[in-house]
Amino acid sequence: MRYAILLLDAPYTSQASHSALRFTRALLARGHDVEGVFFYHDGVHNAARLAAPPQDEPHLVDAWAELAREHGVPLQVCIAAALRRGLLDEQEAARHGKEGASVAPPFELTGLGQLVDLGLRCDRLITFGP
Amino acid sequence: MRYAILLLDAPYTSQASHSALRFTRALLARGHDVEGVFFYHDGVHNAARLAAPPQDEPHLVDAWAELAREHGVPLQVCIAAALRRGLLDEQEAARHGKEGASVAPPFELTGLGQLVDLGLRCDRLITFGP
Amino acid sequence: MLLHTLNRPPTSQVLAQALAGMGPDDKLLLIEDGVIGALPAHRERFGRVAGRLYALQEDLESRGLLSLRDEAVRVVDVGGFISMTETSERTVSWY
Amino acid sequence: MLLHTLNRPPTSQVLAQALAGMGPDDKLLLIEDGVIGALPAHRERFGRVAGRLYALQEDLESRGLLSLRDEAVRVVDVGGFISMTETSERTVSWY
Amino acid sequence: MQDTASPAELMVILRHAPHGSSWLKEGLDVALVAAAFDRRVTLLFMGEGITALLEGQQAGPLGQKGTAPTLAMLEMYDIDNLLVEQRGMDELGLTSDQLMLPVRGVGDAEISRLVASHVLVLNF
Amino acid sequence: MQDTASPAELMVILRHAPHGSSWLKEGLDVALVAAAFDRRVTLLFMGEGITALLEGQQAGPLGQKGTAPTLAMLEMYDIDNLLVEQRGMDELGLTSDQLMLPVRGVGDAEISRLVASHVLVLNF
Repeated sequence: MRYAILLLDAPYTSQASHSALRFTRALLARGHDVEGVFFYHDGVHNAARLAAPPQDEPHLVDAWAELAREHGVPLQVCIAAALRRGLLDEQEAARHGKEGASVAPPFELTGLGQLVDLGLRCDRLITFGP
Repeated sequence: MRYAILLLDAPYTSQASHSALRFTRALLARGHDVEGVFFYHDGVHNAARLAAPPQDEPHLVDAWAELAREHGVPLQVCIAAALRRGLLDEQEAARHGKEGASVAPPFELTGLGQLVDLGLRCDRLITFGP
Repeated sequence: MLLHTLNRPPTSQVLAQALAGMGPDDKLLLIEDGVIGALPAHRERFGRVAGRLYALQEDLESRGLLSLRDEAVRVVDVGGFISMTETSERTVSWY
Repeated sequence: MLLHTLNRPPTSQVLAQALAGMGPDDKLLLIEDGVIGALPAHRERFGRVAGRLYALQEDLESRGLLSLRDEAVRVVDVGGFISMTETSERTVSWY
Repeated sequence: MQDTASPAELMVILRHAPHGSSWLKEGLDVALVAAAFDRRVTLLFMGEGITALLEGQQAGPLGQKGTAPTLAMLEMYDIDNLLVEQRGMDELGLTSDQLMLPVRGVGDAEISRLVASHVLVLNF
Repeated sequence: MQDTASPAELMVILRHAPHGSSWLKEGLDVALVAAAFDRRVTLLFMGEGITALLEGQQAGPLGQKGTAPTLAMLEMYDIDNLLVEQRGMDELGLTSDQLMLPVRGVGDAEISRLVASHVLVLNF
């Protein structure tokens, strides 16, 4: 089946990211297609390139990126939610006159229309909230 | 009187930052000393240098920085809470082998001991949570 | 005498926690989403702090609740909030 | 038949919202802090979904709740969670 | 005016009060985007989310707009299926004439039927 | 062993369950830091925070440690004033012999007295 994941909270604030990652890995292991993970609300913090958790804790940002590399899962970050929370890729940083970037590929900034599209196109959308 | 502020949530997620900023400004206008604003839990996101809110919304990160410049209020960010959430200054970025920084002065990364010290030293500590 | 603030709506279990932490002379100030508790329909939930219940004017106003509030709830603006922190020994925030 | 997930403890008003959204054949899966609802002391709160109440094994285990749970609550692991999303028309998350 | 016989698509459930958090705004944004893409959208206000509909709302303490201006635009987006949880209305002690938009109160049974009949249901 | 006659300083109230959020961990961190600076610390577990004390906790789904190992270190930090809200215990249907540390149950009246007698009270 074609699944989409909606993730609404930050990685080191609630368990939502852990749950979403575990669920997504299990979906892939079972042979399902994961057509996208959409990050909205505080979920956009999962794309924080500079996250430096203690070494004895899972590095969730890296774990998502690995999922994208190994399984081609698109990681779509709501651009409006990201910008106000300080998550900018190079292009947006330049547009806003800021130096440096806090989001890097494979995370991509995109519009909310992608969420609606994913939700209506896929067979299942599973939300993980705070 | 000597006040300290503890802020526990991110600027564009809940009203906590708005409330804390409004309260702190009113304290200063009334002649109180504000010996520190301590940012903990998701409050560390108030220090996000790259925050780019829409132009018709208040820019809270800049507002805190202005408070520090004009009134000398120390802006103390819990370093442990910040690092796992992707908020690093130049020094911490270098230490973790990352390029770029997401926190800049007048915000300073510091230890939790500062919170305990502020809370026990000041006449009043007011907490703003999510 | 302590000041307690509550920023959660009255249906939240945080209200019960705040009430548990309050002494017989303490005051409770509703702020942010907590000001929904100033509606007359919620009066009973705050029975234990009758006469000691306050709500922040700016937060009532921005939500369209100023004219709908229970008249037994006292209204203070941010200056009044600061005065309450001055005259209370300390402030405990429930969120 | 829909699957509903709840990740808040049973004292949260989100439980009432989830129950309002549930049809007579829908199932409720407790995950994360929601698994506290699997304690026998909370059985009554879930009376409306008796026989249709599930809890996630991994989240029970990590909290030391697996052996304390009400035996009427069915336990599924993450694979079972996925099966439930497959066999339900859709999944609605309450948080 | 859309054809009311076409299958309902997106249901957005708004459970949070204005100003206190960004949930309400971010939920409304999803509804508006979906409507802009010509999707049929149903909005259900539950619990404290109902207070978003109160008359007389103003900007927040530092000038934040709140959500009342967005709600006033819903009709322009052809979002006219506005429902409120009747129990939430009762708990708040509110009546529909105190609200800024025409809404219809719904009970638990209808809420669960609505949840079952939409292609996608998102909670905010 | 500290002098119990000295004025109580920091009271940390823990109201959140382990694993589900970082509140419990971050509240405990404040308590440990204060204790490391030789401050007298009282811990009160309220509501779901009480479940932090359950026996048999394990690492989370992706290997997160949880808070049980931290709680096991409290004694080393001379944090031995561990209180649980009696009403919370009753609501959870738990008894103190199911908990990993020795605690004392307290009712509302004592909770409010404790809140009033500490120099600093922080909720987590």
